[in-house]
Amino acid sequence: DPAVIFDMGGKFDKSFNEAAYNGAEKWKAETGTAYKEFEIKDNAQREQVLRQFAEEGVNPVVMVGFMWGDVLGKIAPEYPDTKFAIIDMVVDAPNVKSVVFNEHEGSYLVGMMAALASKTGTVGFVGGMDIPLIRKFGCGYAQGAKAVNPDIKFISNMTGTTPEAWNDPVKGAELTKAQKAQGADVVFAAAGGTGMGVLQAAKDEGILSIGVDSNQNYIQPGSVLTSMLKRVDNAVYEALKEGENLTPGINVMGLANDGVGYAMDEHNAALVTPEMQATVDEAAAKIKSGEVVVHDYMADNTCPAAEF
Amino acid sequence: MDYATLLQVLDSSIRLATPLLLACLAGLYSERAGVFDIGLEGKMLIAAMTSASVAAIYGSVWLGLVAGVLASMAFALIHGVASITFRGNQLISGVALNFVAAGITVLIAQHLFGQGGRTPSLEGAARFLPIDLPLAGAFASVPVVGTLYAEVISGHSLLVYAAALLVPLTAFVLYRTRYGLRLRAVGENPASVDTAGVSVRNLRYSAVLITGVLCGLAGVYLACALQAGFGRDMTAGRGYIALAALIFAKWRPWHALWACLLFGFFQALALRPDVVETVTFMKVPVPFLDALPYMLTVIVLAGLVGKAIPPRAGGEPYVKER
Amino acid sequence: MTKLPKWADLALVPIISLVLAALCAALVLLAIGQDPLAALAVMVNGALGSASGWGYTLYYATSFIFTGLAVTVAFHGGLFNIGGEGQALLGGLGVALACLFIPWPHWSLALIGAAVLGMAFGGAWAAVPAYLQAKRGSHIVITTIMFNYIAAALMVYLLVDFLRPPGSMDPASARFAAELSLPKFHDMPFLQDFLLKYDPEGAVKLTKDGLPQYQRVPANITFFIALACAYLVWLLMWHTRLGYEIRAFGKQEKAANYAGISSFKITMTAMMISGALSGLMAINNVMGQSERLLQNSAEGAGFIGIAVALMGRNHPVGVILAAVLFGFLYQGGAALGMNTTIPVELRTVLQGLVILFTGALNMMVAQMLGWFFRPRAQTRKGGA
Amino acid sequence: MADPAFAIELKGISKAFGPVQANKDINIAVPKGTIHGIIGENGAGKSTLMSILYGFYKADAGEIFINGRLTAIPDSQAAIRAGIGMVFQHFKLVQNFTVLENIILGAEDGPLLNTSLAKARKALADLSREYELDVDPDALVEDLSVGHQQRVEILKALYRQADILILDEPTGVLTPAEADHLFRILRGLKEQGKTVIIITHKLREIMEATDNVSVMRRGTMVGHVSTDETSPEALAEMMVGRKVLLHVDKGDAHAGETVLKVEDLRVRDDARVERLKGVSFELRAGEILGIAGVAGNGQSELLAALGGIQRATGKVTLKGADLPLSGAGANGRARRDAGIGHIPEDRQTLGLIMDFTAWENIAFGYHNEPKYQKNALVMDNAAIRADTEAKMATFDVRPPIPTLPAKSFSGGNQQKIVVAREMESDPDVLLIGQPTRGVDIGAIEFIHKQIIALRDAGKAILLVSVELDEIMSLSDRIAVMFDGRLMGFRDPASTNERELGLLMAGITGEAA
Ligand SMILES: Nc1ncnc2c1ncn2[C@@H]1O[C@H](COP(=O)(O)OP(=O)(O)OP(=O)(O)O)[C@@H](O)[C@H]1O
Ligand SMILES: Nc1ncnc2c1ncn2[C@@H]1O[C@H](COP(=O)(O)OP(=O)(O)OP(=O)(O)O)[C@@H](O)[C@H]1O
Ligand SMILES: [Mg+2]
Ligand SMILES: [Mg+2]
Repeated sequence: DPAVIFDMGGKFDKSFNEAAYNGAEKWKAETGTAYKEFEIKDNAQREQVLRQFAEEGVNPVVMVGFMWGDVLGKIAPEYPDTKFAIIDMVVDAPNVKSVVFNEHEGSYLVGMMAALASKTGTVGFVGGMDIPLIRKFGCGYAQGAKAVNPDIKFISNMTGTTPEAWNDPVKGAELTKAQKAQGADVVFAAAGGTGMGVLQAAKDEGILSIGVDSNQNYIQPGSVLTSMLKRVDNAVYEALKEGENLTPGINVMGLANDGVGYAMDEHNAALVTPEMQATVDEAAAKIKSGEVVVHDYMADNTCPAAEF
Repeated sequence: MDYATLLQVLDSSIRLATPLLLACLAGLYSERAGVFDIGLEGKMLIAAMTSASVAAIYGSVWLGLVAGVLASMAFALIHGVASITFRGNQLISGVALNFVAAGITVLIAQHLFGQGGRTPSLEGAARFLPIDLPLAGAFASVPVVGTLYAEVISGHSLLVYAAALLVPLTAFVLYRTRYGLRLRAVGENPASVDTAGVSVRNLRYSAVLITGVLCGLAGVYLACALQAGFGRDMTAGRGYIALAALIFAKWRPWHALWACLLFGFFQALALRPDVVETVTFMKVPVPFLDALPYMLTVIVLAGLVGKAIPPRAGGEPYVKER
Repeated sequence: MTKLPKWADLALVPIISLVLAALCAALVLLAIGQDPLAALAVMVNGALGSASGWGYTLYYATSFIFTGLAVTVAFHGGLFNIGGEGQALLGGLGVALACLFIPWPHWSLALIGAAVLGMAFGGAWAAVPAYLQAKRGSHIVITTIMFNYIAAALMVYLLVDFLRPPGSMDPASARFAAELSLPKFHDMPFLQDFLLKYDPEGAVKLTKDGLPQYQRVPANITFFIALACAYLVWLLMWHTRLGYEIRAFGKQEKAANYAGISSFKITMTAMMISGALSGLMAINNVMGQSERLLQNSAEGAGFIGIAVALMGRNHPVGVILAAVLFGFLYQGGAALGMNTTIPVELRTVLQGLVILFTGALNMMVAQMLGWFFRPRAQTRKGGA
Repeated sequence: MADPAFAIELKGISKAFGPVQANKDINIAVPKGTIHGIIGENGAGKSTLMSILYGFYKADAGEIFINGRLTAIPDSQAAIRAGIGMVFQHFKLVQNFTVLENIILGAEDGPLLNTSLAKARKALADLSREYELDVDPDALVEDLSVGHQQRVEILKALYRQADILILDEPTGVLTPAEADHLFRILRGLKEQGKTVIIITHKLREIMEATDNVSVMRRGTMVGHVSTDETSPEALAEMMVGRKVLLHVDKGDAHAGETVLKVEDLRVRDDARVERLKGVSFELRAGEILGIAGVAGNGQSELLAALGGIQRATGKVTLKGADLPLSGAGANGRARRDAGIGHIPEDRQTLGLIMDFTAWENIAFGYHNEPKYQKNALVMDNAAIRADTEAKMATFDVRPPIPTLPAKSFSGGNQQKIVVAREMESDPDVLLIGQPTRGVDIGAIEFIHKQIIALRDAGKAILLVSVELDEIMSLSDRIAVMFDGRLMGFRDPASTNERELGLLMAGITGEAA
């Protein structure tokens, strides 16, 4: 049997972990096979759960979140017969598949969308935990917005510097209100559970928001402009499908291989005009073809379009 | 910092001060009656979860409010039984109930909704929405005062105004009514109340239950007004800060209002590192801002309050016969 | 109220409290549609049923012995130290600094150095609320709670801005040098025999080199240090002048001055010993288990120390027993998370209920028992 | 059955506090319109009996008749309804309330205070005038003198229209003049047909003020007599159960050199109020200096300052060496090291740790003594236990079990533990506060003998007591304390209770 292990936000965070959960459920529905799962609650459990699954003969073990990196690096060599997949982090071991995403590309697209929808010429970004990964989102977003409107004002706030920042809707809401007060009328939440507060506050304040990871358009219909999709679900689904034959190595998922994208559905149909969609799709094509290169913050820890 | 930003921060301060104020007044009743209650936090939490759950299921925030208050009162009653009837240690009882609340809220919410201990987002009638005070629109164009009224005073949910009204109400009850006189007496010298032929037990239970009601309102406000739903540990230490505010206020209602507004203001600032940065001209680490309300609490307790003498019989069970 | 015999007071009351807490938890489980007996079975099996389960149970118990002793020492001094969590976090910082920045020649020396620094940091963190209580009368319960939050923020700041290795996103320090790794139970002669791995046929599993394989567990040499600390605390409290003064002060603060006991000195020393014990916990979780400093490294052990101390009647022997019990709850709770749909928060509920029944409703339990222990003669005319 | 001529009739009242049988099958009848005295040793159960009558405690068995009618008194409200008012030994006032608020507490007229306060203010003015009970209705109780606080308590009862007034040891805190005033008031009440029950230890007061007396001993009612038909000696005998020697045998003092010299000693309390206003005296080896005075005139502060537990200013020298009065050197331990022993007034909060065992208490304050240490780190608990057994034998502590917690001993035996500890430590100077408070007559004789023996062994003794008899019979010199000052020294042989009583009221000989 395979197993999926979620990180602290829990599998119902409506965002990152939930995407992984959806991927696993899809695999389960298709194959009719059960999988083991575990939600981490304290750090001592990380080693314990990896060991326990490996000892029980679970294969492969799929885990989501960069926080697993360190422990996996230590455990993987001890269980050479078990295959591991880790999402959002690179772990260099012969039995580990590392899946990372080009979040900056997807963020670029929703950044364009934000700039196109903004009437005030100000767009906001609410990040979760202040780590390079989240700055990567923000930087892509800012680049996309500037690509549409070079004079656009970009406001960015991070929720915190710890994993609690993934789950602080009150602060998410207050930051959104503050950004609105500074003129923002579209706010992109790349903040896990904190995003719930962002989306809620945007709705309450009558401005637009952008969801993240999963398709969050349905959460506040008519107020969520779109969602930056990070297909963690696909990554988990693929890993489970490969099963014991999981191919080790680094797997980068970007626009080109549908690893990231933006969401359109009935909930935001009224908000996105065909022209907007056309502009964004055109940019997407250029990125895929390599004509446009979006700067990756994590490549050099700098951002040409914004300061953090 | 420009005026608009200030208004925004003040607006946010009021929102964040409200749960503190409700909890602080809650603590005031209990502690004035001589029952210390460190379990404000837990009561808020259970009320938040219950109200959000009921509101989510039945789509009515009013049902949620009733349920939340009842849940909080149930916890208050346990505290009462432990500390009044069985003369247990009031601090320990409070700490214990905080633990129970922290765990049980997640268990129940997970059981009901299967969303990792969260409730679904509340919408429409399941939530207290901001209400505009009369003439807010008309005043909005008046500079300074008008905008202050429109932006900061107006546009909060009903519970914010209820909390504000509770301040004069509490002051009135405490200082102008028979009940208030007895309540203050029982916290100072329960034997005086007892020999005057009034039941110490009943008075204390009533106070503890009022504490339950007010903590319930605080929890309901958090889950159904400030936010749209319950999330684990969403009270985030507000119960303790409310206690500190109570000490700061030296157990007096009006002072409690000012203390809570101050703490609310610091919480609002912690959410706005950008503002702090522009005001102080330096980059203040976010963890420092996060810790600011707590540090302020310590500073207040250590230095600013002067000697805060709690109700004299506070924390001690009333024992007639050993 | 009838006075209970000593054994009933010491053994029966905690056990009945525990049973009541368990019954309440069972009700909660029933209410959320779970089978309490099945849950209990999973917990027992997960925490005690296997060698590695024991290894985790004792690992958690080790931490809880430290924090339980910490609460105990302060409690005897009449001080309710809720700040164990923050003190343990700071202790973790001390341990991490010792392990990261000093090139120790051997783990044993590193352990001593880390222990000293951990105790110093934990003690120092407790000293501030103690000082404020002694000099300014700030309520120690509230200040220690505040210091937990402040400690958490401080740790984030230090981890993120200073200790985090470049390129890492985890708010965690670098790994300590491998040589500093403490001996775990599976590394220790004799003990490791309990941790042998067997294949399905019942034969001992061997490595490629033909050596037996052992279950790897986090329980480590610190467990014995914790036991030693329990002994030292017992010695301190009941056989030294300082312990005598702490207890006298805790029982009757007013009388202390009469005996020449300085309230300032006792408040400070009792709290600093308490903080040092909490800080010392970090050699178990930080040095012994994670081998790097994580954010939130104490993971609630500081709070559990309160329950452990209450349950253990503020006596080191009781603390050890209660710590093992809570280690069981903790590991059993984790097993619930892994094998059932019951959320791990059940263990928080259990913890709260245990504190409630042992610490606040103990009179109720004693009263109930009183009916049983009532002298016969009185029982007869009891109706009158 | 009951006679309506009795305001109060109690039949078969029993009450136990855990193992303590405070009242055993008590019967008492109080005729209407009389002043009825109740006397008995400490712990005889007087307060308990009255508290039952007032509904503060519930009796385990027995019946209460008020004006001939069987009345259930489950709580104080019922007692108040039945026309009973009580002034407790320890006042039941809310310190930070005004007099008026205290008066109406529990007797308010409606849910709002305004009307109640207005009504009470008027009623209070009438009552004050009628009974000469002057108090400022708006003063905070904590600012009032003890005597005035007592007036508030009496007014509280009268405001509730009490017909039966119970006073529990009302004169313990009053000067003789204040006491006389109180008795005038009580006689006034009697004339109006009210019934008064008064508990007191002072036989003189019983003889002067009451119509009938009931005597209690160890929880039982020993008997009732009409005051006209008895004498102090007879009452004392009833109280104790045997003939009592009302004076102590002692030889002449052989006072030696000055051991302790106190000059201009001053103490301020937490509220910065000066409680000791410049006290000077000398204490010589082999003499007992008795300090008389009404409680609350600074005796506590004097003992506390000399004992090192309260900060003071001035100059104190012990055998020529200065004693620090504040800072690090001013604590009980430093004083003990210097040779000052201290039997504190309040054994239960200062002298003993009630939850500690007897042997732990024997070491209390002496826990740093070398003889109690096994080595540099560890105490020698076995040695302390052995020492305790020896001391318990010498001082006849019962039961002689060192492992029993202090709270399980009776008051007298608790006191003996403290006395044993402090006397056996062989101090040069012994400070003694209220040595026989709450102690039964047998123990009193014993403790008195020990004090005399210590004096004869050449120790210097400072004795503070509110019991004039005790001061008169033990002291070699007497000083009266009033308002934080010593009112001059007297020779016990040439003074009398009247003179001392005047001094206690602050009236010096010439003025009287
Ligand atoms: N609340 C109580 N709980 C337990 N025991 C009590 C209580 N009150 C009194 N006692 C005990 O009951 C006995 C009688 O006490 P009571 O106060 O009635 O004596 P008393 O005659 O008024 O003495 P005193 O002259 O000291 O006032 C004593 O042994 C006392 O210790
Ligand atoms: N000037 C004053 N102002 C206010 N209260 C006073 C004053 N004088 C005396 N009191 C009251 O008298 C109480 C007893 O005072 P103090 O401690 O000085 O007594 P004491 O003479 O040493 O005797 P004892 O120890 O027997 O009470 C105080 O707690 C206080 O309530
Ligand atoms: Mg009495
Ligand atoms: Mg005094």
